[in-house]
Amino acid sequence: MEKMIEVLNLRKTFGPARSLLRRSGKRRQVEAVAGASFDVGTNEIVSIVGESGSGKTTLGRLMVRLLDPTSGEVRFDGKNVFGMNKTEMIRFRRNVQMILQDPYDSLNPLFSIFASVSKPLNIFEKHLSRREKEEMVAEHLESMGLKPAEQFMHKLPGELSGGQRQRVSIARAMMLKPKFIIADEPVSMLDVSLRAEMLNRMKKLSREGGTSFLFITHDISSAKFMGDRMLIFFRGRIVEQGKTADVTERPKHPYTKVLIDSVPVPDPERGASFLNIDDAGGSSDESYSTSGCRFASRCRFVMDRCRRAEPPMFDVGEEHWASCFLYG
Amino acid sequence: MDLLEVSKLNIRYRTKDRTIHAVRDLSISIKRGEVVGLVGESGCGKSTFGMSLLRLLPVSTDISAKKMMFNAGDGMQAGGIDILELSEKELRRLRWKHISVIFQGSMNSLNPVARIGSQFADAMFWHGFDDETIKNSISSHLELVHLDDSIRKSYPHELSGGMKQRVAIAMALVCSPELVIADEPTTALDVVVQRRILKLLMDTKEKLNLSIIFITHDISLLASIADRVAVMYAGSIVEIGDVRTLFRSPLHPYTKGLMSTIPRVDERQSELVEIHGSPPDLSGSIRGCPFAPRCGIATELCAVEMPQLRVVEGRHMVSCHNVEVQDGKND
Amino acid sequence: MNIQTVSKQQSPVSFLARRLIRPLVPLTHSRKFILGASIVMFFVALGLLGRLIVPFGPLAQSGAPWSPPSARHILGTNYLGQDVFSWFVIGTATSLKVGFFVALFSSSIGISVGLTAGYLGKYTDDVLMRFVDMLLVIPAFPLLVILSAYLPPTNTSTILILSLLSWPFMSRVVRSQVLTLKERGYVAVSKLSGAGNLSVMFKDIFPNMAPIIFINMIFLVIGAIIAQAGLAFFGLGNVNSINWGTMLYWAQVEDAAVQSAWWWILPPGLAIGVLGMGLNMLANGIAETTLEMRMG
Amino acid sequence: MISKRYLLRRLTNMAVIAYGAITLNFFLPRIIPGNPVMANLFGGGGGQIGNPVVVRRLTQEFGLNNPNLLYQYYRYLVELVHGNLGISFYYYPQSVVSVIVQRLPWTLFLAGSGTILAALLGIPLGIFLAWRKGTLPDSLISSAGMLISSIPYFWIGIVLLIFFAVDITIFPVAHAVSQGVTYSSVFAYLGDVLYHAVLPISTLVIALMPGYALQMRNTMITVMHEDYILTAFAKGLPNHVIKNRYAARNAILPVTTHVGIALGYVVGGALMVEYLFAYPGLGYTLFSAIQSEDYPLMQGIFLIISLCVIFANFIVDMIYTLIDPRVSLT
Repeated sequence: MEKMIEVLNLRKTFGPARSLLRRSGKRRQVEAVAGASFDVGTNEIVSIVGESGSGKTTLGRLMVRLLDPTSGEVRFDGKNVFGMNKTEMIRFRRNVQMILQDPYDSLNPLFSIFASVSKPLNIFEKHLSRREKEEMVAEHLESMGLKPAEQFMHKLPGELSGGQRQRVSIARAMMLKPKFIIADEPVSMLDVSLRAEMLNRMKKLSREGGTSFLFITHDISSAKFMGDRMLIFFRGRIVEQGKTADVTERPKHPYTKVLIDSVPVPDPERGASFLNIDDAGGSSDESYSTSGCRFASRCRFVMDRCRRAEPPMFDVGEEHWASCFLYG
Repeated sequence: MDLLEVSKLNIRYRTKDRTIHAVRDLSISIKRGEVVGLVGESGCGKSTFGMSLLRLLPVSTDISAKKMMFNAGDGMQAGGIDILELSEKELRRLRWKHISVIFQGSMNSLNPVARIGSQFADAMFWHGFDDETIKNSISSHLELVHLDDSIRKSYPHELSGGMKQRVAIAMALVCSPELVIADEPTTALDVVVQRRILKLLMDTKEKLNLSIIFITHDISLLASIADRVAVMYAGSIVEIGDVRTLFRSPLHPYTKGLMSTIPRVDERQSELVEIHGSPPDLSGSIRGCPFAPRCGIATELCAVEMPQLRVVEGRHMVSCHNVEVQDGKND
Repeated sequence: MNIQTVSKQQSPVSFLARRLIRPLVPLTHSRKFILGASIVMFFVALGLLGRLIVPFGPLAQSGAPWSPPSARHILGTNYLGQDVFSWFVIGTATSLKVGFFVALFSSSIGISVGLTAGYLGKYTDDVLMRFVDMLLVIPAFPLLVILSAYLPPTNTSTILILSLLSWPFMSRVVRSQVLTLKERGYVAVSKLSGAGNLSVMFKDIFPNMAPIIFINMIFLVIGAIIAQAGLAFFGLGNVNSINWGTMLYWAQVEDAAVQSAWWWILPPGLAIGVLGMGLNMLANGIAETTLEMRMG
Repeated sequence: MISKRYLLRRLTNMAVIAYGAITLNFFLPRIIPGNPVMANLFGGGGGQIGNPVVVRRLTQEFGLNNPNLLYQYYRYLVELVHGNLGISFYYYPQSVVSVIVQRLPWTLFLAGSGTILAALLGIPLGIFLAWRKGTLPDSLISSAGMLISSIPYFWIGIVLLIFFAVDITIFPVAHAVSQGVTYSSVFAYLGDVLYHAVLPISTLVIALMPGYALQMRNTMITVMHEDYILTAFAKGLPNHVIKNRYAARNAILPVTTHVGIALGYVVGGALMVEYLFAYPGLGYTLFSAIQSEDYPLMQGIFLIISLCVIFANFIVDMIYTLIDPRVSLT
């Protein structure tokens, strides 16, 4: 498969603000992304699953260059995004878009829906007349289920519900028919009854429009529904990756197993056993090791070597890798 | 006698320019030692109902019910007490001692400038426990949630999210209440932590023979913890029944929708089942079934007549015109 | 059902209405805002119409010295037999002018410093904010006194030094707003839509802090009027200019308190208080309304 | 407890600001262009302004005849380290420092007791108002508070003077102690001091209290929306416990910071009040220094007042860290 976007050994460290006059209170440096490498192919949906604080949002923001990395590269069409000149950057912005988590935060409260959605047109399609822009905006809003579009275009975001705002955000991201979209927890703040529709729509948009998706989520179930492939992220590192079916049905990394076992199953017969799964290796819920394998302190299969060195990616199946010494 | 009996509860919020009818004709009763799951989407009135049991609603709220009886055992009036009739002073005695809460986002429910121990202690002190009992109870309750006793000297900001959640659970139990309202207690947590907290809550419940009202938006959670499940929509219960019955044979279209709309990790789905539309505006009066505009099987009757909660079989009740029930008897 | 009719071609007037007037509509629901605005408008009107409504020239000797309020002199006369009401009305304009210009100049400085510090960050931010911290801690009044003593006693000097010393708080506020708003989702979205840094700054970030800037400008107006009165009281600045501060200065110099000439002392002080209350209400009204709008 | 690292950081912070004030004090008279007084005194001209003997000594000690600004700065710092701020023109032959040392305690007494009393009265008032948010007493008192907090300090003083010292003469019009009296005991002296301080301190308290009360009220109303307050109600705690131990205890933190920031204003107010009541503190001295164009004294007063306020801010900072458990750790 042709590579749409390629991430090479990407690192991002948030440190104490180093400055002449003031010292930040926190001394410890936090390695939000600790050397991630993967790629997303043309017309492919890749899901990233990680708990809060795992660095998955930072990863997404690095990939669209809202942040600059400490080291590493993101390549789009073979070119390093962080070394792009102005014209290349314009082309990148046109082709790579992002959908954010919080629908209440992602639209400027002072701008009408039309102004927000048409913004990319004002910058990349200057030649269009206002009428043409209105038609395009209307078309995109309606394709997201905001019908009739005229009713929404001149409203302010404050007059819309969360679900409607998220539709607007997706319409905006799709405006220029980008080749690649990163969706960062796009449904986690929406009501349950809205989620299914949004996930279906995004999946359909991707399949029909040939757009590649990176779907970032904490919920392995929706990651499974959306993605062709899946990456499991733990504390800044990819611990397992492979085809969605392989990872969810034959998980290899102990963390992935715990994660899958912890998803509540809507079945009372299996419910009781769900609570009684023994995963206890570590003492605290949120602890992680700072040297060696980061999951070591929580892992029930922990070995001496896990604490000494960081495990590399081991091949555990067809296009399936896990970063765990159990397989090395 | 059931621990809690609520009948025809109505709650209205008055705001500057409109009145929101948040809970509509809600009836439910809860047995001793029973875990009732209350599931619904944001704005369906589930939290409002929870808070109403402690009368912890804003001043500008109208609350009325045919019956709202709490039948605690010893120390309380024989024949139960009517929660709506209580004076300020009696309410204070009811709160925490008999009904306590684990809050939604309990991360913020701890006073940031007081030590954990003193936050336990003041809850107990004002309910008349003596110093010795207070001291022992704090230790035993911290142990109950697998926390070290030294935590009593810590401030909330020194604990992790999961630890604070445990503290919130322990604190809710420290006065040995009969009923605990758990309002989305795991929503802010990661799945792994969530499962451990749920396990903890259930173990404690067994030990102390608690009744729990577990409020959540995630119906699949309830499969493993609830004895009974009530589904709320637009301020009313649309279906209620034993957990097995409800998950095996849900009858209300909304319940069915909630169950099949969730992505599954243990199944392959090519497309998710959608529930179209959005919940009605609760500031107006609703004609007919509130779910009718979103319902796939709605008939003309649904648009004009509000269905009543009817018994299907045993404790299984549903409010839908299009569900065949054994007898047409109203609740 | 509320169906909006949409004209395909918007006129510039309706564009202005949307962008400028519409966000202001909720303010009219705030009782505090309306009351505060009425008080402020009253004083502004008094200042603008001053020359037209005063019965006497403020410097003309129009009655006996120290006369208490009467039909002819509704606020009595001062030690020279000048009409206090005329002084008061004419003084309103000068006091408002000082307040207005100081708010304008110092917020220009404050906004520029705040935007620079917040946007550039790093060392620029460190150095600027350390300087701002220092100015915030150092007591302003003695500094004002010294600067006034060195500068020629004119209203312009007073406006100048007040502007030079009043901006630090504004710059703090603007900086922290920039830091908060920079992290907002719609700023990220704007960048993703291809907007450049300057466009993000002035189209997305700046308009969203307009209410807070405006509220702080209101506080600057109050502060400047009070500070000017304080300087005048010390005999600094132009004591021959007619304003609320110099009214109190001359009342003090001529021992109006000993004469129990309350009609000379009460109006300027109360006026500052009432105007201050009006401005405060205006600010509170804006703050509460924007907060309500944010919360939905 | 406060960690050493944190203490060190706050101390450094204070030192940096103090150094800034010292440097500002040096540059102030030198950066204002075209001022004839400055040209005379700091340009090495010598002559018309001030006592010629004094000018000559100042010129010598502070290197004023050397056109090199850096050298002048160096001399300024050296003399400052030796506690020399120059000589007063007006109080010649007293040095600026000796004049200030006599007057400073009176200012500290006024400003200090004014701040403390206003805070002690204003904060409980704020708690009272917040608890009754939206009621008639709240709206009335809050509006009155906004009105009073916008009125200049000295105007309040004048009104008090008219009422309590002129119309009904129960308090003295001026001075810190009675003139030409010998005291039978220390207590008699202290009593006289307090008697003279009633009106000036009342002026400060009336002027300051509304600010503290409103600040406390508004912060507490914000705090009342926090989850832990709801929890406190759910726990069935008595109202006074929720009000004091939960709401007020948390609201007092930002108010403490506000008290620190407001110190500069308080001192400014105290200066004006001193002048009004002919109280022998730095404010009154500053006024006479302006009248007699005593520039060294003016500069000295500015510097000392600034250093006092900077130090007081540090103290408030330390108090804050003691009452907020979240700070001491960082």
